[in-house]
Amino acid sequence: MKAFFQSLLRHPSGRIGAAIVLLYIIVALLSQAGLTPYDPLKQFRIERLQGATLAHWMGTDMFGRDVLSRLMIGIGQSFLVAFSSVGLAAVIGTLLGLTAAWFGHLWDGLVMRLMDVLLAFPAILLALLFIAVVGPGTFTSILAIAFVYTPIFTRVVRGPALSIKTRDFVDAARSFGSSTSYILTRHLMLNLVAPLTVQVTLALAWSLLTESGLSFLGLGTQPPNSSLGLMLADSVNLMEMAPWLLIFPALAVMLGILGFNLLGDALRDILDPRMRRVVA
Amino acid sequence: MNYLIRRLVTFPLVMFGVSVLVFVAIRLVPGDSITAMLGTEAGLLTPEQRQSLAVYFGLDQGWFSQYWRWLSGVFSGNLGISVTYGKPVLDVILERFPLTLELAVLAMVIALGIGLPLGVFAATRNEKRSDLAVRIFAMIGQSTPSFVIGLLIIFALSAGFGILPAMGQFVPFLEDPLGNLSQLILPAMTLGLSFTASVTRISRSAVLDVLGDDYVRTARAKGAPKARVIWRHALPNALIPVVTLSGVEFGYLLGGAVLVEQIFALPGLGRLVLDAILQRDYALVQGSVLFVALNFMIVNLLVDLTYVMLDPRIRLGGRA
Amino acid sequence: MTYGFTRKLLGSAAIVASILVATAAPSFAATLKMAWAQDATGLDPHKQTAFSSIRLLELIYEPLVRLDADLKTVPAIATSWSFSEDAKTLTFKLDPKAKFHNGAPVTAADVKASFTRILDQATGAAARANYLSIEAMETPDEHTIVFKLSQPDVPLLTAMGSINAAIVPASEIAAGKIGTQAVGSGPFKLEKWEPNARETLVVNSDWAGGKPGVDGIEIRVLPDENAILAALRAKQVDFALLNDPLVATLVPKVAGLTLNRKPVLAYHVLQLNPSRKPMTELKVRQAISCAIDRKDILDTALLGEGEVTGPLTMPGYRSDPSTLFCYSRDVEKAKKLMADAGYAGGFSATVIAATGEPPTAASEAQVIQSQLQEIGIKLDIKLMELNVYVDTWLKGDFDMAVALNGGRADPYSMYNRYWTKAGNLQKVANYIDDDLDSLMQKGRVETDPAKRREIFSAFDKHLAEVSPWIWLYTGYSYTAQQQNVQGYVPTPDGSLFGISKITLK
Amino acid sequence: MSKLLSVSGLKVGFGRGDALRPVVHGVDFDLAAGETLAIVGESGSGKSVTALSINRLVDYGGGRILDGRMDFLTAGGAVINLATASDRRMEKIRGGEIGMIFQEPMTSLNPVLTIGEQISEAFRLQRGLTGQAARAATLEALERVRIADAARRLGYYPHQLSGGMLQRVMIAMALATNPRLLIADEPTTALDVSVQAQIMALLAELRRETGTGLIFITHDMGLVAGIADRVMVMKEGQVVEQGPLDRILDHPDHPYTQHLLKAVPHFSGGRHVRRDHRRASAGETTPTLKVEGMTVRFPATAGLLRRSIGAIHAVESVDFDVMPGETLAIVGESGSGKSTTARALLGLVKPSRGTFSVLDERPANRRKPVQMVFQNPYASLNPRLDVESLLAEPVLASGERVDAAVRARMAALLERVGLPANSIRRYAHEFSGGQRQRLCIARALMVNPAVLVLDEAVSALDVSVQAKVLDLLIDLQNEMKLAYLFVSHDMAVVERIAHRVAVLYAGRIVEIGAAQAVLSSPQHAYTRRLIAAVPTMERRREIFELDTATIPTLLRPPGYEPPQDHWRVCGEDHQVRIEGDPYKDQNHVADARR
Repeated sequence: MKAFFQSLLRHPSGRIGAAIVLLYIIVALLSQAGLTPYDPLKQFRIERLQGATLAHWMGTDMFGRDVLSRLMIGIGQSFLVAFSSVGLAAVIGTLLGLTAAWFGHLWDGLVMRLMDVLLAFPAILLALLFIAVVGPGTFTSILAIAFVYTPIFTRVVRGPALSIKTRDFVDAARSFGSSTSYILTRHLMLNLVAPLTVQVTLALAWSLLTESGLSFLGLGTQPPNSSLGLMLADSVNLMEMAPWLLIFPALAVMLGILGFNLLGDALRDILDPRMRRVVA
Repeated sequence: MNYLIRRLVTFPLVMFGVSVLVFVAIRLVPGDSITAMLGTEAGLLTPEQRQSLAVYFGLDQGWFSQYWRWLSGVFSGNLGISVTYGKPVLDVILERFPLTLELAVLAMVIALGIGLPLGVFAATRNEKRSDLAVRIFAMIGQSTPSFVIGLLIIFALSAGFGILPAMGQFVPFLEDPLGNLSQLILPAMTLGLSFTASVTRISRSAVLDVLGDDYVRTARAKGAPKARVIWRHALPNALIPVVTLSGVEFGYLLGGAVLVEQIFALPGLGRLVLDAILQRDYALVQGSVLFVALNFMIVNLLVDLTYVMLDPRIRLGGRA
Repeated sequence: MTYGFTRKLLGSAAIVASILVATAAPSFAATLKMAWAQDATGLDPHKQTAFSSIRLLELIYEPLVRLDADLKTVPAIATSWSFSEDAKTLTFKLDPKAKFHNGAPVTAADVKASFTRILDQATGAAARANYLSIEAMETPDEHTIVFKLSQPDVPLLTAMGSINAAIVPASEIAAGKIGTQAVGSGPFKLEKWEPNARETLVVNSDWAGGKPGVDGIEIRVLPDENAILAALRAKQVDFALLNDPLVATLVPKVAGLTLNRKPVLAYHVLQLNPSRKPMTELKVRQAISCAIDRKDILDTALLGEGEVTGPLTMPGYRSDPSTLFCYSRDVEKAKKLMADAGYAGGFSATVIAATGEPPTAASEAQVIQSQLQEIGIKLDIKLMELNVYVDTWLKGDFDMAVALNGGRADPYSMYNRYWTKAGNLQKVANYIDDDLDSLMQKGRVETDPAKRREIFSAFDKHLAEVSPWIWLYTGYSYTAQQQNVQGYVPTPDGSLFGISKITLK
Repeated sequence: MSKLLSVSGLKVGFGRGDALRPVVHGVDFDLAAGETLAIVGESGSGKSVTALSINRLVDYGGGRILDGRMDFLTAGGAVINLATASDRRMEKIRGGEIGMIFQEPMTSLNPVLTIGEQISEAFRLQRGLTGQAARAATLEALERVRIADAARRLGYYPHQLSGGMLQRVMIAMALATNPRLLIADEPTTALDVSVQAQIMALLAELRRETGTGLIFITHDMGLVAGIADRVMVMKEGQVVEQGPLDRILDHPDHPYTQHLLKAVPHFSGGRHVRRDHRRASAGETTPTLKVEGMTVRFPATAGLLRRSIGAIHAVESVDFDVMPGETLAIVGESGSGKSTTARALLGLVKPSRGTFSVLDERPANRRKPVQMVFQNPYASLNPRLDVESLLAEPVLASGERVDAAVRARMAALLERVGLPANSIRRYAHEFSGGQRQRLCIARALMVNPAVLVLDEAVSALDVSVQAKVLDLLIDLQNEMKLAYLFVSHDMAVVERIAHRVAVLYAGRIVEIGAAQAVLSSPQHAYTRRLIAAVPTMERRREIFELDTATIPTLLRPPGYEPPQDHWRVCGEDHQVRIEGDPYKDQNHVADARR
């Protein structure tokens, strides 16, 4: 693993990407531990809608809450939603993709058709259905985003799994009489780590985008806590009066996504220069 | 050829899946057409009034018979009547579809028009400064939420220059090409920008892969100049991953880009679905979602067709 | 066929097209270019209740009477009207010049047919509750209509001013084309309607109320109000209806735009649920009322765009807020009340609000949450999509709810649904006591305006006292217009009827 | 003779700045017009890089010519230094004056363009021919490389042709404009023996016809003997020896050249056969492995409804047995069904009919008595697992736990196959090809099997590494009394390791018997043709006979049953098939030239 980190740091975009993501994770952890300049929920209504000042580096919002603290909590919330939704989608997607590739025929056809149905289904209605049935809140946005990404992960796993299945070392394992679960976990899974990690980083970038889209339509994170998407959505109507409410969250979202994309690119080059060819 | 027919067989299966999912989904969501129309005033309805409205909206039947009647209608092309538009669902959809179609096509043209040459350019200048510059641009493009770009464009144009594309209604291309383009070019750019970034990245890595293949070396051994090697030999083989990505993205775009349509106030398919949901216009929701799903499947089929066209190995199968 | 109305609706497409053919397109000397964010959801005046639908239908249909800028009843189709001494019969004299868009004169028979339709359960007209007192209708001659009432019903006259009591041609009712064919007697005719996209209205040149200043109106639906502001800046729109104070307050900053701001009857309220512990305790409700700083919410969530108000919001009956219970914040008193009620440690509850309806709902909820926190009440905010919210609201399935409820010109017709024993929305209010019910019934039958004002001011005070709900403030209705638009007079019920007086320079 | 090409002090390196890796350290040689120089060496010797430097293709592979001159006599008479020529100038020379063919024909042609387009491109680039003129020239070029009914083949795509056919197309393309120099970089390594013979014959003949200079790169001394005028031996980027063919082959003076000629396996028509195991008469000991009537058929379907149109009869009622400590080699070309037979024994392919039994005195728990070693060492070891888990897998698969005894066995086996003790913690990518194959052998022996199936186990390795691995296998066999089933297409390797040989053609054994008998006096026509095609040191400047036999189709109509088979016994342990012989009913015709 040490060699992995060294090559990551040597890779030009890897360095920047890893730095940004690390910074975000630290900020997220700090905010969860409550170490923000102000209490993100505390409303100093007399000082509302102030631009950047010494007291409030990023100014205050319409309730007089400190934008910097809300940004930190927002990053924590957006990351929580991003990591859990992408994680959920990755687990389910891998399970489906792997079994579809390994057992093939009927099960493969069924899984892929189900994925077609999910992909063909407008994400907005899916999100609305979840939010309406399960009720609004962070957990629902996680479910909604996970539901949208599961088909993508299934395909990203199924492609390489199909090609690894034909490799000699899988035949060798079958010739020893290794159990299917052994082959699936040790042989197929381990060799899927590379394309999966790359897809996870890219999906994390995408989930930040989707979360902000959902919040813009009012289907995402619930006030008074904040996520990057919600802060963006709320800032829209105040764009002319308080531009900083739009600028800082927008920059934060862009930087976050940039970090994930750079990291994803670097991982792709480092982990599997060859595997890229295999990815369907 | 039979590869295609086998694909077509899966169509009804998927469409059936989508139809069941949308039928159940919209009914599971609390609040029915009556509350959507009357809002809090619905509380004033007496039981008889509520029953007569239920008949008007067709909510009185059990789910199964509603589904069965709607499905049998679908086969004969009658997707039912939209309550809010007072018109057959199919007419409403076909009225809104040209805008979304044109927006999707324009966005794709922009994305492929800029993304592909840029990607190829970056691949040939591998690891030089210009390659890095292109990749950073691509990264920025992909990192900005489309609705932020849209809002900034509108704000800049209207506040800065006081000019703005005609908003609200769709100016068909045939009637007034200039008006149409001025209306759609900005939303298409907003949609296209992030996709341009992914096309650039995918085509760059695809071309890089292909340049390492043996037949490119053979082409050079034949004395083929640099440009010919790229455009005649490398690009056709590098197109396949780009086609895959464009297919999936085009399928999404055909479903209507809700956010961009909302900001630029364009009556497209995306907003049609959203408004139909908000107004609990069941027939319209089911019809439009089915239409979007059909589009998605057709686009997937087109992508497979282009595979077959691009790659003779798939078209002709094994050894002659 | 499940969709019983298929035949009827199928016909509509043809008809809408036929309108196009029928009215040869006159050359538009001046067309008013308008924009709003929410589009009408239907054309049937008796059935539609949404604000956005009523704004459109006010221009096409006409009720018997209308309310002017200070909510006084003024003639519309009827030129004069009078109550009998025992206030049990109400007679209207119709304007002989009044004609429908299809040329047919408006007769008493049409009025009778319209009200029969409203009262018929099969129509499903939500506003039927306001006209239950009509027992019989007589048409002595073509231009006189007499309503026989089961009991004196003063509010009926103001209720006659609502579009839900619009007069439609009897022939159209018979043909069953009300919901699809917009044949009214109002200042404008509906030429073309693309729902959620665009409406085109043409002037009704032989309108009884005189010729409108413009030849036609082109209304565009721009869902995002920032887009409306941008369209105003780019001079693509002459006149626009705005809903969100955050956007409206930007209009005056733009050269060439003027903002019309008019207080409306609709009231912002924090509805408590007295059927749920601990809101069953009067002291707890009063503590909440005292802990809420209404001006602070108004200033923060609506940027001060509104006026603090008691339950009654119409000019005639509005009480001075300072005379109402705990209308100036008193946290100490609130804490004492909480302690007396045995909730010194506070409690936790959820508050529901609809996203975007009104646009300021989420902000109001957050300010309320921060204010109630000071007396130990921990609020969890649940934002819901509008229809999910309405469904939950109608079931009364909430601890608290941030709401914007519609106001009426008459106190009785405004609150009889909540605060009378037989009110249809009792299961939403979840509170009734004898004083409220008796005051309401007295107010209904009292014909003398001075006495009526006394009854309802007592009603106002009592409601604020028992505070089943915490009344906050009334907002403004906003319209923005370019320099070349003149003659528009806004009205408190947010009606756009004033457009009929607009002229374009 | 005027010198066509003279290379002096050629140095080539990869990478930039401090990461520069020199690969060719100063190479000097000359080539006269019409002369053939063979460059011999193992992988990593720099022979391919030297070839790719001549027409500067190395520049595109990340390499750079560091030093040295390459004077080339162009058609116009001018001599230019290829090392420093401009890109534009090189584009004219490449294809126009220097043609090149590569090792992997299957991937060296653009999959999305037809054969016709790719050949006519050469004409259009160098001679400006277009339309009908280019088409005619292309047809003529195809005929010249003996491709039957060329007109129809023009429209074919690369994936529709066999390896041998594709290499012919490559040759046609390279010689399209009669270049003065042709560089062939291991053109036949990926091909079957008989196809290899045809390509060599074609090259020899075209060289005579066009008088082009030829630089032939290979690692197989047999091929060098067949075609070269001069030989240059390279090792680790340097020329160890060069000179005329006969001097180098008969009196090599550099130890590495001697090693290449002696230690490395060379086919000698059965003289160097193993003699360390007399086949005891069948009665005495029961065979470890007995295969009776083994048949493998794959259902073939076509059309939309996957209608069955018969079956591919990959393996047709094959019988043989292997005694403990004995090696049976199964020989055949690609498509003969030899790998399918091997994989059937491992359960990787389900046999349609026939049985096989394994006599196994060892304790019969769930352990698999038959183990397999695969061809490609790089693909048969999971890159993500360390050596310990690789070796542990068969043990775990048979349900046993990895305990101290198992770990001790691992260490012993690693040491026995000649791998360093500390390799237990390392990963597959840290070993060379030869070491990886030893690892596979150790893994197979973990559960001390009775039979070891070796599917082309050494053909992916360098020749000298091949020799060492074969010796290891032989020692292990004698030490552990293992029965080997050795599948191969390489006659030299078979001669070195096999006690008995079975020749497989189109899924059926056509000849079986003791190695000495079968290899020195082959009875069956196919075996004779196979052995004749093997290049040997003795047959120098061989004029190979062109034969365009195509590989038979194994597709049989539904319900097809092969005729009853009869054998002619022609030796103590040597039988030849006479009845039900797939080779006879195959209408192969020797190509009648002109």
